[in-house]
Amino acid sequence: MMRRKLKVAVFKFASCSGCQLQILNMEDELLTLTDAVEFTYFLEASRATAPGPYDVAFIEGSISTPEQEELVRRVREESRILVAMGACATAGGIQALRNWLRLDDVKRAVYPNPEWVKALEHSKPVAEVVKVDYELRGCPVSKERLLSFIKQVLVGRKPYLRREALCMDCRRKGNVCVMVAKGIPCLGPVVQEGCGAICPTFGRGCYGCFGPSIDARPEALASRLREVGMKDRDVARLFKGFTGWSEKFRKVINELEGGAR
Amino acid sequence: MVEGRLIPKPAVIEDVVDEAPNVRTFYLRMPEGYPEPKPGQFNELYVMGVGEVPISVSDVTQEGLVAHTVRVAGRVTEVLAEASVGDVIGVRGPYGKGWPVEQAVGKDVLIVAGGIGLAPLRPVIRHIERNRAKYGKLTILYGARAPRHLLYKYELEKYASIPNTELLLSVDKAEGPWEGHVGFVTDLIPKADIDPERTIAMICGPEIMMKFTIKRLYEIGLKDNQIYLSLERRMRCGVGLCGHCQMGPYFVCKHGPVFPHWFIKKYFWVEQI
Amino acid sequence: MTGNGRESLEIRVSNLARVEGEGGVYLKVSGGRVEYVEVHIHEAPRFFEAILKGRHYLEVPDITARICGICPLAYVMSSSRAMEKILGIKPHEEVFKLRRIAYLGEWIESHVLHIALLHAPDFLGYDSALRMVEEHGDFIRDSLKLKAWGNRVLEVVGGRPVHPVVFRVGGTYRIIRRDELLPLLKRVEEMKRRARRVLEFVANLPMPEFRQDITYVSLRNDVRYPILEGDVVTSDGERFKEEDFEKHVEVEQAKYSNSLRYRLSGGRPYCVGPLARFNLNHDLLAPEVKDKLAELGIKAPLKNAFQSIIARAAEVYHAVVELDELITSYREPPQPYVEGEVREGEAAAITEAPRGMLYHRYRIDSEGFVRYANIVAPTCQNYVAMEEDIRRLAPNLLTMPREKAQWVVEQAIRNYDPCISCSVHFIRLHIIND
Amino acid sequence: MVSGGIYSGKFGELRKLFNALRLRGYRVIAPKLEDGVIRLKEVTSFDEVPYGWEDIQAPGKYSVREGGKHFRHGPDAPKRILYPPRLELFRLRPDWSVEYPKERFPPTALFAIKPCDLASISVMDRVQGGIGDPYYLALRKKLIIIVENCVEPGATCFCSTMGTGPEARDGFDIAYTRLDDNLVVFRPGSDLGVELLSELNIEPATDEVLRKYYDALKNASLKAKAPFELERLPDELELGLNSPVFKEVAERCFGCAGCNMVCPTCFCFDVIDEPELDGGAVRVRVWDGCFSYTYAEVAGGNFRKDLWARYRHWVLHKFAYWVRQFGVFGCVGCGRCITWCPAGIDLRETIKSVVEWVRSRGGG
Ligand SMILES: Cc1cc2nc3c(=O)[nH]c(=O)nc-3n(C[C@H](O)[C@H](O)[C@H](O)COP(=O)(O)OP(=O)(O)OC[C@H]3O[C@@H](n4cnc5c(N)ncnc54)[C@H](O)[C@@H]3O)c2cc1C
Ligand code: SF4
Ligand code: SF4
Ligand code: SF4
Repeated sequence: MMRRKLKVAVFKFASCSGCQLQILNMEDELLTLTDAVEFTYFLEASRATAPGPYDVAFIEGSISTPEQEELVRRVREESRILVAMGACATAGGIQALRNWLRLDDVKRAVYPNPEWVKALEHSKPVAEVVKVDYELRGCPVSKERLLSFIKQVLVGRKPYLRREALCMDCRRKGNVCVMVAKGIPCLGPVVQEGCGAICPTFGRGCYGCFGPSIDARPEALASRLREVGMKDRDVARLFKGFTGWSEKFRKVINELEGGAR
Repeated sequence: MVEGRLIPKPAVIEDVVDEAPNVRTFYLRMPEGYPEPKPGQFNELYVMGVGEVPISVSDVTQEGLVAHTVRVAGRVTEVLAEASVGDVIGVRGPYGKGWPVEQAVGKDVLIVAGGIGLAPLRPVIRHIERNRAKYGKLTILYGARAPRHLLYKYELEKYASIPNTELLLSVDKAEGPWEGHVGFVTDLIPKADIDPERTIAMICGPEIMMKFTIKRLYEIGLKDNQIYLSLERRMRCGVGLCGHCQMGPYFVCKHGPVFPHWFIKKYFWVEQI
Repeated sequence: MTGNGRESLEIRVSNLARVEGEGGVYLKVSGGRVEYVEVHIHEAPRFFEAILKGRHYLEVPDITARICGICPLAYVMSSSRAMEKILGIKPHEEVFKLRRIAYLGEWIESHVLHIALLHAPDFLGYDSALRMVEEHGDFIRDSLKLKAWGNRVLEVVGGRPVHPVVFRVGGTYRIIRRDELLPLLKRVEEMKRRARRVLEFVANLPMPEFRQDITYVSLRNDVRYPILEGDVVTSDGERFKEEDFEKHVEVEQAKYSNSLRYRLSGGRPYCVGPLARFNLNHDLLAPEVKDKLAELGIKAPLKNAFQSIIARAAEVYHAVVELDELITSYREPPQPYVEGEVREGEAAAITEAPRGMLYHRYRIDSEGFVRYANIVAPTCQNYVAMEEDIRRLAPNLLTMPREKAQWVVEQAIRNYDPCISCSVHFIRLHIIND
Repeated sequence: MVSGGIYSGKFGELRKLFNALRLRGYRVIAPKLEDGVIRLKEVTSFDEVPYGWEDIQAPGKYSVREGGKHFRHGPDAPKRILYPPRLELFRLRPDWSVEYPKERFPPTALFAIKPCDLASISVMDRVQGGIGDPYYLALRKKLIIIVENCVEPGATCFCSTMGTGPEARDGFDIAYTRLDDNLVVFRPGSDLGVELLSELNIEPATDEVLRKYYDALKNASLKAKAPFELERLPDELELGLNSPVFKEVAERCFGCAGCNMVCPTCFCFDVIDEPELDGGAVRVRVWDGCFSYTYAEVAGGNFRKDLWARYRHWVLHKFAYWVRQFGVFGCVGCGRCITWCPAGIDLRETIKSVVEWVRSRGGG
């Protein structure tokens, strides 16, 4: 089934590089993988770069400057399959929290010469700028999912990864529900599976790095959390994390914060 | 054995026929020990590493090749549709309860099919053709989106020449020359010459189309126990294990996919059952 | 314009490869004189400063971790330690051990990534490590195994190698069981062997002749190789408390860069990271590491920036040896974490990220929300040093073909394993306004 | 000599029984306190079984305290052992030959499980057993079951309504009941049970003990009731298919499928086909649940795209369809889906409300 080598490119936008690192973290598979995959553009790994077109372009990072907007459009044109990789690319990332603030204030708070700094009004998920074919969620993406994704592309199928609530995976794994047993607020019921439910495994609630699950109902979770005694502002902060700018979470946050933006 | 039942066995594609846009028929040389499927049964077809989909048997040839007419609908069917002669795919089956061809002996048979829904009914037409004396009148009402979406165009008209057979076609939208009906396939029901007393109706198509058909059939006097339909549900195993295909208490894969209407009526009409 | 003659040279690399993040380098020499050296950092700003404001102190480690995916734990640890100082709490000794275990895991993962995948190809003239497999398969395999093991340490202790989830202010979210850690030891001897081989390999790489004249700065605590605690020491003989760090550095901003740059007081360029740590703490390395270095004829201090790869490999070997000890002696603490009384306050902390000292300072209010934050990443501190090195290299560059000169310039930057993602997220020394 | 009948002995006999199982080479799976929760885990010493601890359960809440007399089941059900959440079924080589994963089916003893969990095994026997799941059957064949009857059911238990407890009826090897700190009643339920009990220092129960025993169980039975009755429940629920109750409850539901996962009888699975780099493939079976969005999704749409429809399907499946499919209820009244629902939804209340709705409309 494996045909010619897949031309893969990895592009970085506003991000921490953690998602691309997950590619290099596939130590056990990296050498076999390169039999089937050619990284034609992957600056973190190689000096050698080849121009497009690419079979698959992985986009890491959110789009937050005018140059980035331009570049991602170009990448889109040159790529057969464009994958938004990680929370930044799929939901704007942690840096999207600035989207609730005024850009001018933000710049001034950070830079002595704010006028030197070019930035878009919002830190945007890739899909707000160009068409995205697939999303690989997570902060960072899971390397198992990344590998599975690549393998699926290699056999020529449209990749499929479950997008159900984290709770399913959490409980399959045999974790004890931290909400029920410890009263710890957890976003698991509304967050997409994929990380292996590691936060509950390590005794804490999910903080949402995989973003809303398919058909997530964050409003129901928010009202339950309030019912058990959490303050609105704390519930809002729980959602306002690595995927806070995703449409579904944004809505809940705005409701809780009383319609600010 | 559950694994045993879930293991696809290799089958060789011996012929591929392009039927319509995004629809192809694959004629398979089945693995040894594969039982002869009955009209209305389906197989699970598997593409290595890609996945598995339930597909009805759309013909069994004189040479024993088993045909499956596949419409591209998603992940698996998309890759499957690319397969060509000589390729090996996996099969398991045949599964499910088929059309009531035995109960219909001595009766008129009305076939109402929409789109890809003709595929599972084609074996019924074949069966009646081969056992013509055993059945009364055969009425085939078939509708598709447009003329080019009609399946089996190379033999469709020949159905009309099966003795004592009426064939009426309809399309949602005529493109180019078209002499048949334009509209819903259900519009054909009053046009056909159907004897409600002695007819067994077999329906396959989108659920909404089947519901309209049943209403129309009531209007011309058919009763629930004369109506059969083939249902579609998500299936992950095909053999009543995985739970996905339940409709009410029934597993569509093993209690169906063909059901008498009286049997499932209680659930079939409930919203999002 | 572009010449490879003896008098002038211009190099423009707008996208540096094999560094973490986005940066470029521009050099112009004319008439034998260096006109400018500019290391550009055009990584898009992410405004962490603005984001942190108003967040609860417990959320800070997770948020700042996202500044860098290569060394997230460093951020977790520096911020946690600063918060603990504010709250006046001290995590249990075994928690300290766990932190060290994880941190060493990160060192291994990050160092080996740099050694094998980013840096070594330079010395041997490869575009990427993936192309080295044919001729140097053993080295690549040793490295990948080490890296995988370092990641495994992080997975076991923290759930995943990038952005581990278990550490919090005051300790860990749950007790890490001894029986979870012990299986790591199954491969520890193998890892020591591989680490030795990697060290040997890099010690034998062809090294460009080069001598820095620069101040080295790192933590030092006189007990163990510095990671999580100590005073700041410099090769110029200074020693001061982490709290006083800002008093000893000067900060500047260049127009061409999104990153701030630091000098030691008096305008001295300085260098942090493996080379600095090695030069200032080599006496604290594990005995078998010292033996191996002696055998290889490597003596501290190392003043050739290109030799940073050796310091890195020595630290990897040390990390494996120390992990063996730490895991063997680990006992489960009675509580996973200690919780302090939330109170208003301000404090600073430094830990040794793989790339060098990472400084965090915070002020929180009486409810535990952040009012002020300042972070100084290692790469900002090495920034001036990088340009300095290139300046010093310029005469040699003029004797090389342009291609080669460009490569050496890039390599001079890669010597620092610059983490550009980190560097751009500095935080200005001023109060975030309400 | 022990034969059928009811025996009594001291608490210490339980330890002997436990040790006897270990000596015979069984892997003993028993309740075990871990991080504040009673799990079902392999246990190597009798002292790990949390006698002297009690769990406190309520919709969406769970905790334990020391000093209580009786523990109930925690989140883990026998399903986890007999029907694992993730199972690699086989690998296909590129030439279509089949490779099975190496599996071990150690002889296993379930010790001190609760009557509802025993009942869940008999439900699974009809479902997985009936289907012939070989993994299930291989473990099941060698399974020994020691049940602890419930003298103090928890606040989310409703086994007596479901007819599955608080006393185990059949299907066990030994059932025991702790009447007080040092008085335990034993009942063998199989030849093996008789054999194991013969090794203990126990005596036929006196009339006084028997009275105490029956009283205790009767008392317990009164506590473990749900606010509905089974008699016409399947029909009533089917009449309630259009009840607004499902929509109301679903407003609070997250659709996380946690209930599916903790339920000891939920059996749905998803099949994951993964390609391998060498051209072969692997097939994995993982627990799925009817609350998940994709559960009824097909290429052309979703048969239960709204959460209320999924919620309704689950309730109906447990309490109506299951009876028609397998001749038993799909619920054993363990209350796990109530305790372990992060939204704190109480299944019993839902059923009660649907039945009331049906009756108020003259149905049923
Ligand atoms: C009894 C039966 C007979 C069928 N006969 C035919 C036929 O003769 N010709 C034909 O073209 N199609 C037929 N279908 C529909 C066909 O199975 C789906 O189009 C196909 O499964 C879509 O799979 P996919 O992977 O391409 O799409 P995706 O939407 O990507 O589906 C992914 C998975 O979802 C499940 N799934 C999705 N849609 C369906 C569906 N409609 N039914 C069951 N499972 C689904 C499958 O398990 C599939 O592997 C039949 C379905 C059933 C239930
Ligand atoms: S811990 Fe969180 S993810 Fe896990 S079951 Fe509970 S709510 Fe769901
Ligand atoms: S549990 Fe949630 S926050 Fe934690 S790693 Fe998984 S998706 Fe991210
Ligand atoms: S439906 Fe709920 S109460 Fe019934 S068996 Fe399942 S988990 Fe237990």
